[in-house]
Amino acid sequence: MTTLLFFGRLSDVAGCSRMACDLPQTVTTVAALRAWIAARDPILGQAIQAQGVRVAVNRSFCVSDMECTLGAEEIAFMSPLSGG
Amino acid sequence: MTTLLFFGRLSDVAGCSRMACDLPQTVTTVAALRAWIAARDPILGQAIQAQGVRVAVNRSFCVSDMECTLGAEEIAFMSPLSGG
Amino acid sequence: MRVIITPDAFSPDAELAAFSAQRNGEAGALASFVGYCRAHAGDHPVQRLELQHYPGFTEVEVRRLAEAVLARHTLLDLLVIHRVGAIEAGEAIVLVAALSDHRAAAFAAVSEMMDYLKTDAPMWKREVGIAGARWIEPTAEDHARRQEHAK
Amino acid sequence: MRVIITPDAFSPDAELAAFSAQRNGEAGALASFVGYCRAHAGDHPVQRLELQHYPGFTEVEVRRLAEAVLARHTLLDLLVIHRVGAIEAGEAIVLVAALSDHRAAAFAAVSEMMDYLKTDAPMWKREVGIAGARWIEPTAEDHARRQEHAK
Repeated sequence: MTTLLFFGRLSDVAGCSRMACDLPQTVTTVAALRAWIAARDPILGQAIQAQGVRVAVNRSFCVSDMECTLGAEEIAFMSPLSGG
Repeated sequence: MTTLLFFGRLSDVAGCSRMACDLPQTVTTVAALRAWIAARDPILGQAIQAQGVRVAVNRSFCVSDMECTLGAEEIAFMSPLSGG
Repeated sequence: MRVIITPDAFSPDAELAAFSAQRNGEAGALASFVGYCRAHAGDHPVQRLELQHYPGFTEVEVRRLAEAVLARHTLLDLLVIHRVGAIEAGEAIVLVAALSDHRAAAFAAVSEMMDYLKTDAPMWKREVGIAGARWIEPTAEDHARRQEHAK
Repeated sequence: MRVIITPDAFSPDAELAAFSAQRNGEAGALASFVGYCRAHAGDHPVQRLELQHYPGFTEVEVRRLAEAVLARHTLLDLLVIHRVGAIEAGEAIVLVAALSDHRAAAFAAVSEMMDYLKTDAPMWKREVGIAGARWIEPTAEDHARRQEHAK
């Protein structure tokens, strides 16, 4: 079971900020996860492709879309950060 | 009667921070005043030539050594400023 | 160094006084910045800001940013307090303060920490007014300022 | 805008709290700097600083510098308090604070005002220690920083 988290504007688009998913074995990278989300919810799928969206796997920022998501407990999709 | 003021390191060299002088009519510019001071006190005369020393006539900074001192009530020689 | 992420309102005056009091006659320079929630944004009134954060990640990342600032400048101490959750108009959102022997280091540290917070801290700001809510995202200027600092 | 040249000790915490309190929910950004008299300079102890000034001229010039800063940046308010006379180790020498809608303007104003004070304000600083007194003059770095600002 993997928890998907959505922050900022993406939490509005997803309709929630947290989603527990049983990801199929074929979803092994961030890119594959994006495609899986887009297949289930095209609007959300497009929103997570927007410029500035960052991804963290198990609370670590991803540098590449090829990063492994296998066995990840928590994957976060984040709208552009805006603290301060 | 003109009051000469000395600030910062110059007040140590002059031995005082304020001096009332009856300047001769020939002292018409800042340059002439420097020469007049140097003739009376060579060490002070050298100190007021040092880099960074600024002069104010009647509480207005001088831009040039040719500025007029005739009839000035107050002429200040200032070591490099160091506030803050 | 203290880094605090808190849902509770805080007094920047009191926090800054306490931070400065521990300098013991050693530090010569204290620079600080406070960001407040404004009652207006442009011409429309703002009731409050809502700062979403990622519990357990935001704290770690902000501390990491603060450590980077501390490592880049000669500081005696650094303080970062950032509110999350609902922030009413007039309340402080963020306080950053740096104690140093030299003013240039203190200024640079505070300014850099603020730039990092704007673009690199996992927090999401939403402005709530009478007409509804809208997300605030960093501006091109924020990103440009951030780019001036080395990674 | 308030510009105060005073021989009396002041509390930067209290002054800053009062300055920030008058913002009325309008300003989003408060930047500030406090310079303290250190108990040490390098490896030798300092008992106090003595700040000579030019009464009637220092006040006018510092106000003129503050007005230049106010004119160059979009500020809601600017505060400058500078001690003169004898200042004991640990006491505040100077406080500069700026309120603005935007952090960049607030930072720039405070930093620029401090740079001006270091090189353009008619004040002369003498450090008094056990071994005697010595005049402090601005460094090449102070002048370089000052040159970054247009006249």
